[in-house]
Amino acid sequence: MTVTPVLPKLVGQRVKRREDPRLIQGRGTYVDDVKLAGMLHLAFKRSDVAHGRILSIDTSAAEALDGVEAVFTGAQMAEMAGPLPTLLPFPAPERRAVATGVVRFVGEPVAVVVARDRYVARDAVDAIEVDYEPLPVVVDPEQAMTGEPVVLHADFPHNLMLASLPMGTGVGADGLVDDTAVDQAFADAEVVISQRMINQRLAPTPIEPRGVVAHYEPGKETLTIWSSTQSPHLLRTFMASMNGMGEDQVRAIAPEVGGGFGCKSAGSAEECVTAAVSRRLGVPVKWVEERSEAFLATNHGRDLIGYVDLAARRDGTVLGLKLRIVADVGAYNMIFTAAVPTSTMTMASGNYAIPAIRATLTEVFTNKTPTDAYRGAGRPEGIYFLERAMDMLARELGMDPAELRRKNFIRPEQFPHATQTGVVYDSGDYDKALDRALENAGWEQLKAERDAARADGRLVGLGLSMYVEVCGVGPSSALPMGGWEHSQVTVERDGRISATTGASPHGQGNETTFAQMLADQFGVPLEHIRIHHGDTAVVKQGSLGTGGSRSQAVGGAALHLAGGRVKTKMAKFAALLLEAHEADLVFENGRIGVKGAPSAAKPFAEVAAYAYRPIRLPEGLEPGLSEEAFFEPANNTYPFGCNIALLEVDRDTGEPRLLRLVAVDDAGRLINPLIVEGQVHGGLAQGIGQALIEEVVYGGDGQPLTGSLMDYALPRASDFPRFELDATVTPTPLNPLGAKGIGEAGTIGSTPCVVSAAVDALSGFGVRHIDMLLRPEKLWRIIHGARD
Amino acid sequence: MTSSPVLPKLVGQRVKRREDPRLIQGRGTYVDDVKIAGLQHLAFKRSDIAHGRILAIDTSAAEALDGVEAVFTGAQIAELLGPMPIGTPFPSPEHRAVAADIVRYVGEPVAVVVARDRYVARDAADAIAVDYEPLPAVVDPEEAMSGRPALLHADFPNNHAVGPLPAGTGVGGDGTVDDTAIDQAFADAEVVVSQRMVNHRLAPTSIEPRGVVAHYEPGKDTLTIWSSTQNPHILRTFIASLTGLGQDQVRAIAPEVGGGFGSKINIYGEEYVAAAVSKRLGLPVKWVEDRSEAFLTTIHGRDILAYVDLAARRDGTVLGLKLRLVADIGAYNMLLTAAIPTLTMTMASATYAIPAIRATLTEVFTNKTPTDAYRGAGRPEAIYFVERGMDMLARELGMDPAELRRRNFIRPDQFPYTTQTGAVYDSGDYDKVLDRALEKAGWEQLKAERDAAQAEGRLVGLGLSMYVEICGVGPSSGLPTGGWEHAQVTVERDGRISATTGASPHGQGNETTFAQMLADQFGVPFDHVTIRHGDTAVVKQGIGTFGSRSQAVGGAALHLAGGKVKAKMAKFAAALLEAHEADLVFENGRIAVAGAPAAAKSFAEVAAYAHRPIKLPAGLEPGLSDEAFFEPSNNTYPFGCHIALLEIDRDTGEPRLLRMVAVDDAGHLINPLIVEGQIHGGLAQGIGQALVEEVVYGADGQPLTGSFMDYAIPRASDFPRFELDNTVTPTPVNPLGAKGVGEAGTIGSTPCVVSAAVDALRGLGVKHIDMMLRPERLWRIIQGGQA
Amino acid sequence: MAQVSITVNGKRRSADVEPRLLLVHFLREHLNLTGAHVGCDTSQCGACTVLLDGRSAKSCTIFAVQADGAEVTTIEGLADGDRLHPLQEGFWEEHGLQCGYCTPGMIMSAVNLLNDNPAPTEQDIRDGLDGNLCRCTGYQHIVNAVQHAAGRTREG
Amino acid sequence: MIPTAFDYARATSLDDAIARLQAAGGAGKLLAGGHSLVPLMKLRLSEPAVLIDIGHIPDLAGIRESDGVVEIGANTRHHDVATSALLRERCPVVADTAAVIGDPQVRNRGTLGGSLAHADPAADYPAAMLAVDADLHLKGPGGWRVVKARDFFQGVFTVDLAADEILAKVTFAASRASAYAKLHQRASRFAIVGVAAALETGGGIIRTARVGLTGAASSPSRLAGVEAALAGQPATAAAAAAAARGAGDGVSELNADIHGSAEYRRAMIPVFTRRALEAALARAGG
Repeated sequence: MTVTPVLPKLVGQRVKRREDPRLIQGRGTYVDDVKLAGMLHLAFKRSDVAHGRILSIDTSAAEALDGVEAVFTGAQMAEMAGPLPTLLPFPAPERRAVATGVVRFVGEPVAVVVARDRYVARDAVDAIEVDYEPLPVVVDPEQAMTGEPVVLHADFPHNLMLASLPMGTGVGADGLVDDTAVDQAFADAEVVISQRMINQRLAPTPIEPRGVVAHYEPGKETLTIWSSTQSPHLLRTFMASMNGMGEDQVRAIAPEVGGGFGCKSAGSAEECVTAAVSRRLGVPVKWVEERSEAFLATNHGRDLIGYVDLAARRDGTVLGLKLRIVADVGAYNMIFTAAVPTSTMTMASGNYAIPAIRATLTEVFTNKTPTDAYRGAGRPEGIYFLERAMDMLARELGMDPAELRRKNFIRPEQFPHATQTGVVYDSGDYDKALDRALENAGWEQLKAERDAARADGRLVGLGLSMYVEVCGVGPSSALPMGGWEHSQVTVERDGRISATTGASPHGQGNETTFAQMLADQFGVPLEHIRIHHGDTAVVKQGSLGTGGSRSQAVGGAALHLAGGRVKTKMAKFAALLLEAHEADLVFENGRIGVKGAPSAAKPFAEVAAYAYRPIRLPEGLEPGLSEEAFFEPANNTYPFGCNIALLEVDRDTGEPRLLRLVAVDDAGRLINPLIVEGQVHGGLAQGIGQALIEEVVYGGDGQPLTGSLMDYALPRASDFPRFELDATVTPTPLNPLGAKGIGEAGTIGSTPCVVSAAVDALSGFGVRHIDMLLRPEKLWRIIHGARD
Repeated sequence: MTSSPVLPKLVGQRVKRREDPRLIQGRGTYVDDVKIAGLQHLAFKRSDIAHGRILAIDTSAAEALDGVEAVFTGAQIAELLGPMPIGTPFPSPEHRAVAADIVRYVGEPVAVVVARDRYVARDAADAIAVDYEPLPAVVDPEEAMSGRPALLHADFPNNHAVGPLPAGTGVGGDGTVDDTAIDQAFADAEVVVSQRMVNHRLAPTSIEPRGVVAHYEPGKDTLTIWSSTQNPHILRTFIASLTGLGQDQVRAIAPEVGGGFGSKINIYGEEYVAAAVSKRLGLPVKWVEDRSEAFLTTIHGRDILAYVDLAARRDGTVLGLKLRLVADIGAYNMLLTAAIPTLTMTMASATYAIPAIRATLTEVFTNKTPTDAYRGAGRPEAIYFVERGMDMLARELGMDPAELRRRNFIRPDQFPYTTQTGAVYDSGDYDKVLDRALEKAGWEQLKAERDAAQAEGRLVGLGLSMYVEICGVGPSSGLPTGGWEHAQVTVERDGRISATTGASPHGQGNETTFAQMLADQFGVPFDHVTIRHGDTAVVKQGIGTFGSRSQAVGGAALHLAGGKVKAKMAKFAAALLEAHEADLVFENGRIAVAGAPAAAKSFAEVAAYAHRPIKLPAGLEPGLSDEAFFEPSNNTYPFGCHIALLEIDRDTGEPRLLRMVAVDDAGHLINPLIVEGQIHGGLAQGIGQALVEEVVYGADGQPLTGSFMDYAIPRASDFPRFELDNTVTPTPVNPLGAKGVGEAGTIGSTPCVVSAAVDALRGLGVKHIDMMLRPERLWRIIQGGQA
Repeated sequence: MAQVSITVNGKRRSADVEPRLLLVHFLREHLNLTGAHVGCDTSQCGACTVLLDGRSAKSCTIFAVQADGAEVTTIEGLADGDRLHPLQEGFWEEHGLQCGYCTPGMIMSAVNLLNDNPAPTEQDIRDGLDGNLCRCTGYQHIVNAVQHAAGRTREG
Repeated sequence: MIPTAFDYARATSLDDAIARLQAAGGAGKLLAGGHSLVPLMKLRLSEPAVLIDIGHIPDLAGIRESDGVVEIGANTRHHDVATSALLRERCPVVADTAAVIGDPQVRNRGTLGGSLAHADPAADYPAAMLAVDADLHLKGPGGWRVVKARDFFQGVFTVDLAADEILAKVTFAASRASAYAKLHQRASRFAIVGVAAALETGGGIIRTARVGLTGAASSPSRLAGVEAALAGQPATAAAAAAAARGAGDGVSELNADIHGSAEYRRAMIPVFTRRALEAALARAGG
């Protein structure tokens, strides 16, 4: 008699990724790997001025090239496609995918070429002549707010896309503002910290640039669009509405997606143009972004200025916070542009029970690439401003930065906790994360070591920051696409399981984590499960896709619900076959058995086969094993954590070097700790990158000075020490998994703690705050100035 | 205020097909239109002898050709693929996708070439040299039953594949046979008509030959297979199991399919080989059948000979029927091969209340292409044998053939009616279709005209036949794949409707008929509904299109799924309208409150709300999507009456069909235009069998009809304008009352055309003529008659 | 290899081809015009019918090199932009197709038929389609489709 | 479906074509419309190494009449023959024949010369050429040569045409009282039996008759017995029927296949002879 192997429970295990075999063999299909018979290639002619009026475009030389099928100027494109979509209720200037009259940033498309191959397409782009009348350029957002020297959009005086939107204590739902409580907090303060801080502009820079293949099929009147996107269902919705088609006529496919970090949402100019051109010509067309294009045309992130005022008592009790934010959104509103800085306001309370908060937000147009979501999307800025201020407060009060924070924590028994900015934190135990981080870092000893190093003349600094952020976004009322996620789970007739998820990943490993969940749920081997995603024809439903760290908390919950339904139905068939009661059935080890009667069991595949050919169909039951579920979360989740950095600045050169980075994150229950670690590592790298390496810089004429990887640095392996990770587990009550989400955490907590470490390292020079990016020269000047 | 247009109800309307715009512009994607980067092409080396042992295969010259990627012999393929499975419970000899040892029919593959393009592949196939030891071939099934001169499969003595298998009166579920009743019927008979009849072998001949593209992707460990198939989900199941993959790893796609007629139900060796070779090489491969290959390797249909004995009283009352069947199934069992002739037994009672029936079936292996389902699949043979028998009986009794039939009809009040062979007919009103057909044809006048023409020496004849057949197959207990069908219906966030159906069509127009149904069900414009099919990744569940089941089973599943979504949508609408669900009316693209026409929300508005429920009604999930598996409780049994008028050229024997009247009852019809198209096509094939089509083998097993040069299918100029009508007798076994109509035309037309020819030659003393009615055959009768 | 230059649907198309390349494969493989289908290998079925220098021809029975310098119209080139050809309209209106595989060739033959005989009788139509096989429709709706188009052509 | 590889050349003139044929040394095949050759090549029943395309040689197509002699260029397509007003009026048997060859697409591409040179025993044209007693004009390296149709057809796929010769045109005397009748093979549309008749009548009398037969036997032939029986008979249907009655008797090497046995073919010869004669007589008019 053969013994059935006992299958281990997989949820919580460090399971190797199922995505990897194809990727490590070069067998993944990214969008540029998609080849269709008869496919043409697009290239964009882009503005090389930051602001100007198009006087003429001569496309004749381009059109005369052998292999060029068509050239479309902005005016011609405007006949084929309407303005680009936005998703938000905020007013937005009209934006055309290809500029028709005025260009407003370097890189804005002015014409598009369709050619036999990408080489000819590029030749044709170069052959297009554009004559511009130059217009004045504005680059500094605070200057732009004066309306001088130029207004980008006539309907937006003073370049204000959003003018002084208030939030927090005393701000009514009707927009009425009552200053009493905030004023009182500051009146009561024994100490007030005030600082203007810059959270600089970044380029998301996934290693796979963006790309699109669009295939409109005349006669079928269907459009299939492959795009390197985080949101295929959103893309489908946009493409349908922009092309006057129904959603049923559009199929959007996110193939393998080589990173996104927020910049691969949907509805980009290039997606719209590629689709419209395919529709016009009736042939498939492809566009793949070059890296130099990406720096100009893919949305940027961050670029907020915060004026922070923190009121406290001398014992460290924080009484109030004022946060005035100026967001430089660049030349246009994109999909989520206007909303991203609002998250900075909503998260202004950080981990603290701050009794009075007033945040105000102004969003300003400048002649730059538009901004939109970049990993963290508003929350890193909020945490940065607050944590830097807390650090300054600690320094001001001479308190241990950890102790100052602990003093102000929202306590575990206060959850669910509604902050002054109107969000309701689900659960938290901030002391626990802080304690674990201090312990892992060896905080007291570290402080001693730092002091010893300082005594040796070394510029060593220690930084700590707490964070709490928004994950698992969020109920339908909060998201224009709806806040649910969808899943369909099918037990196939051979007993294997196929499931779809609307959470279309781009590196997050959902194929693995979701399979782990189903394997446990059904008691079958991981290898018998396949997760489908990223194709709207295959995955019938999806809302936002992957964004806001919602894959697990919302997508995973939907999967769990759908799986439960199929399991219930399968149990009915099994009960019939086993002549047992459903409630007595056990799904384990690839069999369905009867509790207490181990020999009475049917192989999983046998029950599945029966369900698809029910010789006798149980009353009221349909054949087959397939169910779907939409999971609507009641609220967002609010994971949190604590990061600690040890950093040394080279006294001679100003070069900062990160020596240690300790991160303790609490994302609730974890499905696959290996993958969670990967997410945290990647986030840390990007968060540290912002502090130490990355910055988008424009010249006063609006010309980008960081237009390639020659000038915009990304972190390299040699930039980092080994990250020291740990986790605490505070489940969320909002979904059946207790999982909160982890995709952005690392990006949020690390930046302020690295900057605080640098400030700490240079504290001997009397410095209280240093704006990012911490270029060596900037630090060298501080050191040098101190010497003067 | 704009008034919204009132949408017409579409079910029952002659709606133009949604499928056509792409097809009339050459924009359909058939399997040979599928192009994948790096695609390689397969060609098969096939046996050119009917029976032989492979002594040696030399592939060296083929392998040496520039552009040849690989060559696999049968032995090498056997390492990649196990024997081909069948879908019936009958014992079956081992059948390899590529023969490794013995070839048993002309066209059986012996090697496969993989090359850069189809030109090189063909060159390479020709460059393979095969040395055979010839074995004796057996072609005549009755000779084969002696086990001589050849035994095809060692484990099947006397070349018996099945049987003799008895069915009917006195045959117990345990196989015991009691002859009392049937013997008594014949003992009581005042007249017995006995005739050996041949229902000859046909080639299904869809205009698109078969084809397959297989793409195994290493690293992903997934196989995508495009095939010109009637049932992608069944294809997926079989391909997965034979290639050792899970169903979740295999995606089967039926792109545009250029006809099937049953021949594309099967999972063929070429499909398995394409999958296995792609998996072995890690490259996409394509194979597209040449027409000459199709005549050899796509399944054939029919090929049943019958010994018919019909016992009756002189007043025309039929007392009993004996039907001994010998089915020549060719060299191997394919997917449903063994089951097809059993349907001939099942339907032996036809439209008549025959009190005693004994059918016996023997299936025989011969050195020919295997048979399997061809349009009608067993039922045309049954109806042919019985109706020809009835025609002979009428002639014997001197009765009007219509009256003889009417006398024996199962009466409307007898339904559901269980025949002696165990079928349970759901509903029927046979008098009604007969009356309608007689009226439409002008039966009495037609008889007079025939008599007048014959008096002038013209060989004009009149034929009539009734039929009843099996559609909407069938409960899961009756089908190895399960007998349900599946649909998933989604109201998109823009208020348009997407639905999937497992009924993967190949010309049946499901995209149109199903959209009509949903448009009516939801009260939305036809243009707002899209039906998807044919891709197992998109359509999660399905069985497929065969046995005229699309509407009766697939349509019913769609209707159920639509109903579920509608009920959910009503909940959202009720919340928005602050009304009770039961009071809501879905019509004209709006959801309104009954009796308060001003209180309404647009369909799109409710859909948008369901996808972004600011306030989610308690207990409800967002979204509008649901699925249904419909399991029918029984088959449906549509029926009809066909009448043919035919003239034979006295000089040449050439028959010419002058009129063809068909009255069919398929229950409720969704789209009469499409139903007509189905009947026209069926008639053409049924008439084709009688007059034009026949697969012929030489005694050495060499096919003599190996191309369109020798196998004719009907042309436009072969037919008069068909005269159609219908009656409507709904079925109670599904919520639509629809029975199915895909095969009807093929079933009733053949016997009535043959009976017309016999009638035309009645002056020459002819009682029966075996098909096909070649001019020479008729000429010989005329010569003999004159002699 | 041989250089061919063929004007297809109004556009000049050049390629290097094997002399044995059939015109139907040139259209389908080289130009990605897959409307012309292959339904037999003995020149009976007519699914591959195109117009060659204005007359219907079976593109499976012509080498691409033979058509060098010629003008070819395929089913893809029949509609005038978004406006369907009257025969395409006719086939749609009258349900002149089921599986659609024979349809492009059938329509191209019917174009030739109506060019030669704008007012055909039913028998003219049936005889004029002798070079095209359909297995689905029984031809009756195809006859209706051609009649429909003939009516429209006469009105126009 | 896939022919074997070959070299292809387009001939610019008859002499160019002949030179290329010579250069090919017997491995060359001429290609005109291709509707006899290409189907065989696709089945690999013909595998020429060199194809010489004569389809674009100027002046090789066309129908004209001078002095009662009709000339048809070898490249003339069946459709043009079938619809030629000249032929329909002056020599309808040839137009009749062309009109029932294959199907419309075949008639749009197939050529007279190609069909005759290929000499399929079931082809239609040979019967007509026999009936009009055509002269076949062949050009070779040594110049022109004229062969009578009755001498040209020598057997199955065999004609009096050297490997380096080209059939360039046919000429014949117009015959108004002429017709073709055919029993179609239903699959291929070739002739099971095809009979072409050309009569010279006058004063109610059939002066001479020529009757060509195709399809029935291994090669086309004249029905000499019928011709003899008709000569001098009254131009009536009865006479035609009487003459046709034994038409099949002397025919040898009858074909037989599933579409018709030798016996049936033999029996069909008088049927279609009678039909062709009756139709021809109906055209005799005055």
